[in-house]
Amino acid sequence: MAYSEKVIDHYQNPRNVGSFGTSKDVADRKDIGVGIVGAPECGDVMQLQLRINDEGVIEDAKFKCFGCGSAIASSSLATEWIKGKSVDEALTIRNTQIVEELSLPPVKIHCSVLAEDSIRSAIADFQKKNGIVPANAVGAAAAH
Amino acid sequence: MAYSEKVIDHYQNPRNVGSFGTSKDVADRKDIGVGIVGAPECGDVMQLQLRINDEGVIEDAKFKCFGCGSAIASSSLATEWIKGKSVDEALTIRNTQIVEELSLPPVKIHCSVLAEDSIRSAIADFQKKNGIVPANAVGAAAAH
Amino acid sequence: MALKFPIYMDNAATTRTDPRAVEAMLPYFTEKFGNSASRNHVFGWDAEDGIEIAREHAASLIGASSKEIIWTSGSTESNNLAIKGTARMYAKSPEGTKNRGHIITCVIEHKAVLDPCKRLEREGFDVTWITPPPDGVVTRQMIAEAIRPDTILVSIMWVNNEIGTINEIPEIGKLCHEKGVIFHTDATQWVGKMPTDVERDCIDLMSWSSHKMYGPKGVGALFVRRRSPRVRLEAILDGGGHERGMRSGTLNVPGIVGFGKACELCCESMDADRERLFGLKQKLERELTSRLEVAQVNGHADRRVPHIANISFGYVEGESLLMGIKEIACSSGSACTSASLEPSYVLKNLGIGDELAHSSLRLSIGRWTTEAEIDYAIQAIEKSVNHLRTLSPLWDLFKEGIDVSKIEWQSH
Amino acid sequence: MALKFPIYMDNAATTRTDPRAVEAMLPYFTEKFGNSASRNHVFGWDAEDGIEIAREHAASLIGASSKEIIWTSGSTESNNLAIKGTARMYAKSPEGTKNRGHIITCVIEHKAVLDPCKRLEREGFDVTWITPPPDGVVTRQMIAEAIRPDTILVSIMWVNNEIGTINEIPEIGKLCHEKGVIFHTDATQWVGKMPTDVERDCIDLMSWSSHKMYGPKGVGALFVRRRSPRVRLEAILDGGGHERGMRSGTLNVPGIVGFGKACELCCESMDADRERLFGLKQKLERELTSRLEVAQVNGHADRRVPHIANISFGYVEGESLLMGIKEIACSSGSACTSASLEPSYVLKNLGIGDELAHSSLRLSIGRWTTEAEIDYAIQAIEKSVNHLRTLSPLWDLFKEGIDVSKIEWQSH
Repeated sequence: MAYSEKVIDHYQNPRNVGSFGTSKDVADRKDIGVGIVGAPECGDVMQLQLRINDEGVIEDAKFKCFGCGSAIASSSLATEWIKGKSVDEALTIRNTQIVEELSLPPVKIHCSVLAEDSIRSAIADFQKKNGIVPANAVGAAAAH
Repeated sequence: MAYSEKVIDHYQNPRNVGSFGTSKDVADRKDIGVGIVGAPECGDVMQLQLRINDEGVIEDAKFKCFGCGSAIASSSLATEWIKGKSVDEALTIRNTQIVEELSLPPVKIHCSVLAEDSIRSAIADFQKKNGIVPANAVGAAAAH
Repeated sequence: MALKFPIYMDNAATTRTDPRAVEAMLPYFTEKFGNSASRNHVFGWDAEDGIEIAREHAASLIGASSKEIIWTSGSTESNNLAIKGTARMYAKSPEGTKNRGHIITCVIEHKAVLDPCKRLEREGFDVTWITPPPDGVVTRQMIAEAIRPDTILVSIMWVNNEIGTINEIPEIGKLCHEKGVIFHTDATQWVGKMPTDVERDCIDLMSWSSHKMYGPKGVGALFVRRRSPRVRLEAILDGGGHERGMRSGTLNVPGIVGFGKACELCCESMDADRERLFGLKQKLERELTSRLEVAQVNGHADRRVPHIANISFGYVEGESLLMGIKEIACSSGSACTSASLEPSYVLKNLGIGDELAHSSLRLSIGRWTTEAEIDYAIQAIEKSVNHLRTLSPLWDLFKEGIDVSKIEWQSH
Repeated sequence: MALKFPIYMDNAATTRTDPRAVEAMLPYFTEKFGNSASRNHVFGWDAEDGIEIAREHAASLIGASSKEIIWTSGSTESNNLAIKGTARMYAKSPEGTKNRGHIITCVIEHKAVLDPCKRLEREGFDVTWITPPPDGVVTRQMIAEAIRPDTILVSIMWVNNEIGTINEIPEIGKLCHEKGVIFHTDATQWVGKMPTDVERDCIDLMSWSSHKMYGPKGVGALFVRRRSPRVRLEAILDGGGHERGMRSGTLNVPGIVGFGKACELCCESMDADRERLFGLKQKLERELTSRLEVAQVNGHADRRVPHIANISFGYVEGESLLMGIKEIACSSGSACTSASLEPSYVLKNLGIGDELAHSSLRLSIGRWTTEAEIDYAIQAIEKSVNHLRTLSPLWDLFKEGIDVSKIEWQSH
């Protein structure tokens, strides 16, 4: 169960680590969407913060992750992929793409699911703050 | 379970191998006592023939043995020990003495028992042929 | 080349480990010494790689997929797991009840099959014990006659370890698959020596052991079929869930690596070894039976593996014969391989007679047996049999024309 | 001396085989390669001699008589044989009934004890599962409170394999002998490292494994008391009656010889090894807990063996920490040693919290661990923990003064 080279690279040089402020700091900022998924007792927690402009484009993304190397790599990769994308484009990212890109073994698929969840969760937070009702809200929630 | 040196010596150079004739030949000879004990299906048969003179002294003894090395050694040793002894002296030989002399392991004690039996059986045959009722006939039979 | 003594002709008891297998093992003691269950470091990964390469070799030796190989500590454990594991998994009623299911086996199986079957009898299973005819071969017909609607398992060895007879395993396998009965074979004396294809031959469970095929002791394998049918087993050793939950416990990494290498070597040299050993065995049997009176080869005339010869020399006790040919290491039906002094139950049960069982010699040859050793053995055995016959009261009786079996013996 | 990477600190999972043990084994593969059950030739006798010398070494390491040592394939088999063998032999009512007898064990035992006990529960035995307090120590008092008139077996490990805590084994042994209850201990992490006297400490059955004490994998032993009381067991592996009928199967001669040599070496160097390892472990724990915030040593403060350190580093996930210190081979409570991703049930059951279980590192040292390696490990772990905390959202929350355990997490 050695890690793939891409996982090791993301682990050693994680992209976009950090945040735009503490939870309290960003709670009222309408340009920031925050997603926190997972739980400490499950061994992984991912925090994703997105800065989204008026056109609905993700201008910047920051993550923090408590989790194994595959979880760190999955969230790091997610930030890379969504930066510059529109919210709608970001929502098309599927965990299977992350699995493929990072060559995750079956026992680590849950890490990719968590990353996809964190994107959806952060976008939902942004939409909620801005009173946007997503077209496919029910569908998206049912997907997990 | 290597064999003791004495067993090996008796096996390689058995003393007093042979007979004074076939069973038929010696059937009517009153100076010969024949003992055949054991059974082929048990893996050992010992045949002991004794030539006994008028004073009741065992002048000569011959054996044949179908059995393991310890059985061959036990019967070979028995012939050595009884030659020149009186019938009464021969009857005092106990299997435990054979065990000791040959350093037989516990699993081979039955070989020494067989040798003792063959002596008793041959002497009983001699006594029967000559109409001698042994003093301790009942006791001897009960001993086995 | 000068002979080296003692000459080893007890390859059915165990084989010398091939030095190439030992060499393959060595790094796994002191360098790649990890626990194959350690998932987080290179010591564990190296160990796991070693295990999986070995699994491929073991699987390809028998025509299986590597996922169908379960590592055990040897054939005894494989047999116990296969037989008890199947019976307990497919039992038709719970513990403590009767008529829990029917099992078919044979009275000349190895004790590692007989004893588990006896235990299952006590646990409420019904066992049919087939007694083969004197040639020792268990046929499809015998099994067909014994199968019942409640039969859950047939366990028949591929080759008998004492007489080397080959049972009708492919035929029995096909029958079992037709009838929907699980089929186990103890192939300890077969695998590595003869071509094996569990798929073609409809085997569901197959036990074999490393140390009978030039691998190290302490390792065995159980083939467990994964499809058509997928065989399930109740584990005997619980704890940790190794080997797909069927056999827990830290894997014997160096042992398994050595076993794997031994499988690879057998794949390579099986055909050549088999032909050579067959020639040597033929010579041994032909010479001994022609030079000596009342000498008979036990078991079927043709259906026998090339490495086991079992010969009875009438009126000579086997253990004393062993002592007479002490420069040849072999075994006899007279002294059981375990601590008991009972004669071989295999020969007894074949109706050969206790007497000829006591007079039997098993000579089992192997990869390093030479023709010079065979020639030496022929000479030594001939000489010793003749010597012991001069000591044998039974030989005299035979020579007088008396039928020894008709005498009423004074048993003690 | 330059460090050699990776540094091995997973000695509780398995140890490197001592090269002297390997050397002792070598002749038994290719020269003295006989089956120890072969009674009729020198190959068999040599093998048996090797076995019996090893038995003496194993016995004298634990203060037993050599007749009380049964060879197995490892601790898992020893534990299964001891626990199932005792229960089935001393059952108070037959299979298929309820209330067949009472067994006491503990929730943080090795799976090789837990799983057999669970199986016995299904077979109609009643099991009391003791949960020790957070310090992990099972005391005489806890057993005294659990013993009932129908208790047949107490099975408590000597040392816990994850946290290294030492249970009150001599005290529990004496209690069991007073009460007439059979006492088994899984001493896998104890024997060879700490002085052992089964006689003084009233042990009836004791399991241990070669590969945890610098011997080869694939071999274990079970001590079975022969007098006061004479313990009887129902075998798990049937067939042939080896090992006094308690464990059939061809003995792993080279493995046993290597195990025997490892026992001898442990006898010689135990005192020196123990003191040295204790010093190294103290340094490791002291430095890491003083250099890093929110780092706690798991298990009892003092009652711990010298070779196992288990430390939780708050807000850092264990598997990612292992990845950060990949030049150190060790393990974490986060990724179980078997294929499961569940966090350590040992740490969970001690009430340490799942979160700290996920944040734990087990560093287990051994005969070849050097002080330079310890120093390196301290540096590497400190650096990696600090790095991972910069990535950790939980660390931020902690630093903001938020109690992470009070947050309602969106579990997935």
